[in-house]
Amino acid sequence: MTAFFQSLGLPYEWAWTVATVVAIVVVSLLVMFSVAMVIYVDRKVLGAIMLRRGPNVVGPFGLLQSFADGLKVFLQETIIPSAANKGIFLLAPIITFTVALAAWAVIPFWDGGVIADINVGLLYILAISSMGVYGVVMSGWASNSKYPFFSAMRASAQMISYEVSIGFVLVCVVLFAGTFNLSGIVNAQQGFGLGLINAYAVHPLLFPMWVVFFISALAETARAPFDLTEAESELVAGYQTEYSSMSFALFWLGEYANILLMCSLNTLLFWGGWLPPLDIPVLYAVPGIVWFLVKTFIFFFMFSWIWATVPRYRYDQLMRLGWKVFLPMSLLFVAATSGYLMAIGHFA
Amino acid sequence: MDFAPSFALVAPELLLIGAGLALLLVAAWGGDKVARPMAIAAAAALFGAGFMLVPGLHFGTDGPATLAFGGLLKVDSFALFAKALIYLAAIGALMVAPAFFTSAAAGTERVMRAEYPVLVLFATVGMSIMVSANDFMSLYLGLELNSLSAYVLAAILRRDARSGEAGLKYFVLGALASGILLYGMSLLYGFTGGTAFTAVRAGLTGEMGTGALFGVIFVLAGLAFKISAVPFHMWTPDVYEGAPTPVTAFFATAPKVAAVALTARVAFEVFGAQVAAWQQIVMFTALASIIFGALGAIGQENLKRLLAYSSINNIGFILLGLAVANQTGAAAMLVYLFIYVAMSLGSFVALLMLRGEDGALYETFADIRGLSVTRPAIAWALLLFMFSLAGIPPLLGFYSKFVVFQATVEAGLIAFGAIAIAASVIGAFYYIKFVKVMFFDEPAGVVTGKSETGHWALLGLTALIISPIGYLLTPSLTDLADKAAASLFLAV
Amino acid sequence: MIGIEHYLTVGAILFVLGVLGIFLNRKNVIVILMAVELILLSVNLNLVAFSAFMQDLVGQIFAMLVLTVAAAEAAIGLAILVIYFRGRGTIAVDDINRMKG
Amino acid sequence: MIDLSQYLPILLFILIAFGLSILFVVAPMAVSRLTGVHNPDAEKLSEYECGFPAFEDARSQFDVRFYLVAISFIIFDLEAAFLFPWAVSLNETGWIGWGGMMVFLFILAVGLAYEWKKGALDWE
Amino acid sequence: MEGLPILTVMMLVPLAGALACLFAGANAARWIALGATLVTFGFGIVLWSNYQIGGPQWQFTEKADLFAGFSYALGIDGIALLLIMLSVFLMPICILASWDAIQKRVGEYMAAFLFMEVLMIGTFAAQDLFLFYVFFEAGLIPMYLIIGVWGGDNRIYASYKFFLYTLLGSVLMLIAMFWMVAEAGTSDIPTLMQYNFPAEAQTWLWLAFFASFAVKVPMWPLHTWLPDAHVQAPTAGSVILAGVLLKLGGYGFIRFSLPMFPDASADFAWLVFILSMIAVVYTSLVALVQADMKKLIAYSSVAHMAIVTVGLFAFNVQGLEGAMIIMLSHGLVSGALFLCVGVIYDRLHTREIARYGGLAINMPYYALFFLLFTMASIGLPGTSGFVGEFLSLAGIYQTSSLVALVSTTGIILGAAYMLYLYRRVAFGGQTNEDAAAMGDITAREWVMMAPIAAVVLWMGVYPESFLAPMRADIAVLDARLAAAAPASDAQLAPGTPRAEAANALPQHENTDHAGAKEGAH
Repeated sequence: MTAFFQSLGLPYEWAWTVATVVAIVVVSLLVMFSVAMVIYVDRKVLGAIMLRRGPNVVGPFGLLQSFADGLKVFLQETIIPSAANKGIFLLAPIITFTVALAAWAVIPFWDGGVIADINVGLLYILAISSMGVYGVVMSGWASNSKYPFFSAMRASAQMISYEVSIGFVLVCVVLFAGTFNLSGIVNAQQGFGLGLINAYAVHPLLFPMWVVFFISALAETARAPFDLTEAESELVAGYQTEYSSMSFALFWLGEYANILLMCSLNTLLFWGGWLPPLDIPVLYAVPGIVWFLVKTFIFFFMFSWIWATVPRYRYDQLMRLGWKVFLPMSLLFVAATSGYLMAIGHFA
Repeated sequence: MDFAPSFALVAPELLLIGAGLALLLVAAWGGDKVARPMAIAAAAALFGAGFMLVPGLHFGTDGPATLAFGGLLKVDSFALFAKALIYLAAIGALMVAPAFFTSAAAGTERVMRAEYPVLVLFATVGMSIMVSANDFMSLYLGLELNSLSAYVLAAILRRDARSGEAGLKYFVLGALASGILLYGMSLLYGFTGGTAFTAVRAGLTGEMGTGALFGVIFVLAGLAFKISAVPFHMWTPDVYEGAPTPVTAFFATAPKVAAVALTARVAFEVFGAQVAAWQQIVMFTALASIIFGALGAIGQENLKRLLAYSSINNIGFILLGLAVANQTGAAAMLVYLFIYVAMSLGSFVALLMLRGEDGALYETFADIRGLSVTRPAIAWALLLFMFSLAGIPPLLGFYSKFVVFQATVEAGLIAFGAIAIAASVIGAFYYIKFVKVMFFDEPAGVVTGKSETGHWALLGLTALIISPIGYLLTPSLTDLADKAAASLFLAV
Repeated sequence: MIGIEHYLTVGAILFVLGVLGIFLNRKNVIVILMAVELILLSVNLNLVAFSAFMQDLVGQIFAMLVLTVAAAEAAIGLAILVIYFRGRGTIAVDDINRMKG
Repeated sequence: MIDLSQYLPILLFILIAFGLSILFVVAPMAVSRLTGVHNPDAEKLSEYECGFPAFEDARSQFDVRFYLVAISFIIFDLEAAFLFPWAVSLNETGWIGWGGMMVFLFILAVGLAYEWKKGALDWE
Repeated sequence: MEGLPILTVMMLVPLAGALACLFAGANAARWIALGATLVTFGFGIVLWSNYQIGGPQWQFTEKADLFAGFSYALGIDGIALLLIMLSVFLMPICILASWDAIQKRVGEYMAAFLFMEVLMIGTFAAQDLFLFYVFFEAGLIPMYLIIGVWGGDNRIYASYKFFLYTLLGSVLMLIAMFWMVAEAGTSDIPTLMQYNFPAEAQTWLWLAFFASFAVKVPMWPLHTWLPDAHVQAPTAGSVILAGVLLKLGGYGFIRFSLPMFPDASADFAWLVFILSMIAVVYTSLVALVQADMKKLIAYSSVAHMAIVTVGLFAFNVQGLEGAMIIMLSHGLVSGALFLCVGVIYDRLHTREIARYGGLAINMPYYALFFLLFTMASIGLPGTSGFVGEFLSLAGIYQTSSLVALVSTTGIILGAAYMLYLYRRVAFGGQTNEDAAAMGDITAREWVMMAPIAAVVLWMGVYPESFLAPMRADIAVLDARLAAAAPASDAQLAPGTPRAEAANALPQHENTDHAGAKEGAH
């Protein structure tokens, strides 16, 4: 794209800047648009499994439902509770949404289709998604109300608990790929499975890790069955209870952006990213981004499916799963994977 | 890279770490019931580790063969000497603990926590690394391993408000000290281009820039905190008073040895080219510690607090040896350290033995009035310790001051030595107050509690060491200290 | 262009802030813990800046070490604070005065 | 010097995302003032409760187990921080690097075992 | 006697006794202590009888190298011999004096005394600078305990004062010792006594040693610990304090300050003189108004010791000999006087002079002994006090007639306060019934008093027995001092010797002069 703007007569620096900014805006808008669409999908899937119709009024098949909701909250009054810490109260949704968007900076949509192809992309994702906890904690604290406060405590404990296992899982992947660069990880998966399958998840050492990662992703994004942070019967609407208008919507947007991010990470880390499922030349005719989007969408569908079918965990079960199952397991797999790779001379 | 020699050099530490980890699991599964056997096992491990030091100590060791892990650690005679002392002090702290924790003195819990021996072991490993550090990184690692264990030890009586407060104070000021030290290290790293002692030393030769000077000052200030030298001593009395007495006994001995040894090593091996820059500071600190340690102790009613000031005072004398900045001074410092450990451990054991029938601890002057009538053996032992701390011959405490002052005068710092020795008389004032209360006053409380054999053994041993009979030790002690000091000055 | 001195200045400011935070703070012990972390942060900044400036990896390794220790320190500090709070029911700095002399 | 220029797009992205977020928060407030729907009253601004005013400060004491989780997280997350550079440099450090890390992991595993046995991981 | 390390044995006997006493019962401890001190005294007699007058300067030497550059070196000259004899002679008497008076913690008490004896012998016999210091300083511990545990009502203040004063003085001396050893390269006292330290260093060294010895002697104004300590200590403690410990200061001057720093000694002689003169007059006057017997004797000690220091710094043979004899005499006499006080204190438990009176009536033998010791203290010819004071004053007269004049007033005042004391105690009416009812001295008290009385008379009548062993050593010291001796103001105009001189012996002019002065009296 830089070349395109250069051809318009801009010097390189300017052309680069303009191109980057355009790309960023495009990605941001696409993410937001996708969020609107997956919310619709979510509701549709839920409706279908519950044998209801789901949204079907606004637009054809109810396709514009999310946009209508968005417009509604946009025009709502922003209520800031009198007991709240105003600055932090307003900052919380901003941070949540900012980090949810910013994480997309290193996601490769196709080969080379990435805004910042940094060598430690995976670390960047980890770091930026850890920041999400701040939004949650700040909102709960600043609301100065009981339910948001409890919810925020729970949410942060839950998020950091599963982040630990996610970290170890990522180490396993990195051991195989030998790089933190997401594109590099994807490329390393080409023909990984017997020279045929473009996916890490087929390896007996990595498949369990993928399962761990997938479940941890559910917990990390507080999706059902781990949506204890907004267990309506106990905590009303969780840490967003006191929010209204667009501030509320930002949490919503951020949450779904994170879900999408997790889905795309599933794709990138374990299922070959933009690569076709099988390493067959003919499949490469399909553009990489299509594969990427399809795979991501499949994972999102699984998220919805689980939401609709699996009952909610108790909090103690949630913590037990994270600390007593996933943590030791992933720790063990780090040792096993590295030992295995050393033994087969992977690093020689 | 062949690591076998390195592992051989750090074998004592490996043993201790292994024992610590094993005991940690024992603690988890066995619970507090097994605390006593665990303490014995930990002491055995320390004893074993100490035994490994014997050949090196005996023959003396220095030079490149003592470098482990590419120069991160340096296991020379100096380190071995300090380690031996640290292990002995730690064994002492383990021996006296069970009786204390299971008595009423430990508040409502009356149980020895199984973590105690583990923490002592880990703290000891930390100190072990500290004294053999040859790189700022290993220095920091050892220091923190020791400090972190020590913070927890101070607060180990969970139901006791004083213990919690001691832990908190120790933690806050300890962390601040680490921060200051670390900031100094970061500056030294930047301005000399390395963290290895040799590299920093090389970078400090010649004219010293402002940045490096700041680094030196910050590092020294941080170390002064750790050895509780004036003006960074304010935490000591509170921590000593609040911490459980066996822990206080530990704090007063082993970490002091480690921090002093570390300070000496840093001063000579790292700042050896800039003696003029630190000698004045150390001299000032030494004098201030002697004077303020002595003045602060006057008027104290709590014995642990008093002993805390006494330790500040003693640190002053130890720093006197450092201020001399030559090999004789360093050797004198080590001799002093050894004797100090014996005296201080003995005093705390004696304190621990002063208990009522219900086991409640006596720790103020009012409690020990007329002790010479009720518990003559303990009173006589304390008398020996106190006169020894005051430096009255023929007790061994005199010898420790003797060597330090001898070194001071031989180096020509006569006025300095004269002020210091005159200030030591202030210290004598409160040491003899101990004797006064125990021997001259009428008996007040009934001190009838029984004492454990282990306590008696430790008390007897330390009393024997500091009694005139202890002079029999001095030839070999001097020999070891000389070897250790020589290895320290090999680099200079 | 940002040079080494800028990093050092920021580091020094952070360090001073941390030290002041410990000594001037009279309200809450948690603030002291944060001040300690601030000091360690300033150290890390120095180390990494020097490391990058000198093209020498040792500083970054040291920074990792400091990070770890800082974490352990925070963990233990919090634990002690909890114990203290249980005993006293307050974490105000001015109330840490059971022992004076 | 490490080439930091590849991080420039990230910086730009964060700035733009931040700007967007602020816009999303501020714009509705402005709009609601302009359209006149902004008319708060005391009831509306009170915090959410079950029908009557709150009895106590919302930021009351909370369970110490949250601290335990936080502390455990710090430790194990940092462990991961050591694993990352190790994972990409195993080809250079070889078996020694591997063995060293296994020792490190073993020590942490002992810690985990202790924590587990002591009940720090229970949420009952 | 060859081969037997007699000095070590003399120290080991009481040391063994001390350890035995610690674990023995009350009565057993008394007998053990008495036995140990008598055995030591017996060894002391052997020591004296084997001492070769005119033999080598240092006899009975033992030497074993220790560590940190100092050694276990013992050995005595005549001066040390006599002071050791004084110590071992007084010791059994002290034990006897405590026989009934001490009833609590007898074992520990006896142990402290025996330990004290070890240290005193060690101090006088040490031939190594640091060994001397160890013995010198270690005496603080038993003495602190003796005063503190078995002392009077105000014992705690007194014991603190004693301890801290003495300690402060001696630590400064320790620093000086370090410097000397570093400079001279040896800690051997005989060597150091011949070593010429640089003049400017001598000044500082002398002051450091002075700090220690001036407290010990004690010199005005550092004497204030002494009345307190004496008054509060038990009788035997006072005897040891006055009899032996004060002599450590004088011994220190004669062994260290004078021979090692002759130039500084000469320079500072004026200081010693001024302080001594003040001490003589001031403390004598103070003694005059005391109502407490022990305090009176304590102040008299200060006055007497001032005459010792004056004699020492006279820089001539008479002065030195006189000082030594006063030290010995004062050791006996003041000890005996404290015993006298102890005798009646044991009966009436008060030291207030006014409570007694007319004791000569009901306690005639007591009054006799008391009289003898009072006279000895005053310096009546025929008693030991006379010899020392006369020699000492004769010596100082050669150096400064003014100092001699002022010092002599001390003798007159001494007579005043001692006779006043005696009059009030032994003569006059028996105002108090309980005092009048006291019985005369017992057999035990006889055994304590009689030997002292005998020695006092012996020394007064035939001082040569005591002067002879020291003569050579004093001569050596005098020779060492000769170069530095300050200018004398006694404008000695040597007369023309008469051909028909009564004594045909070749004489010094000094002796002549002294004789003339005696005639003038």
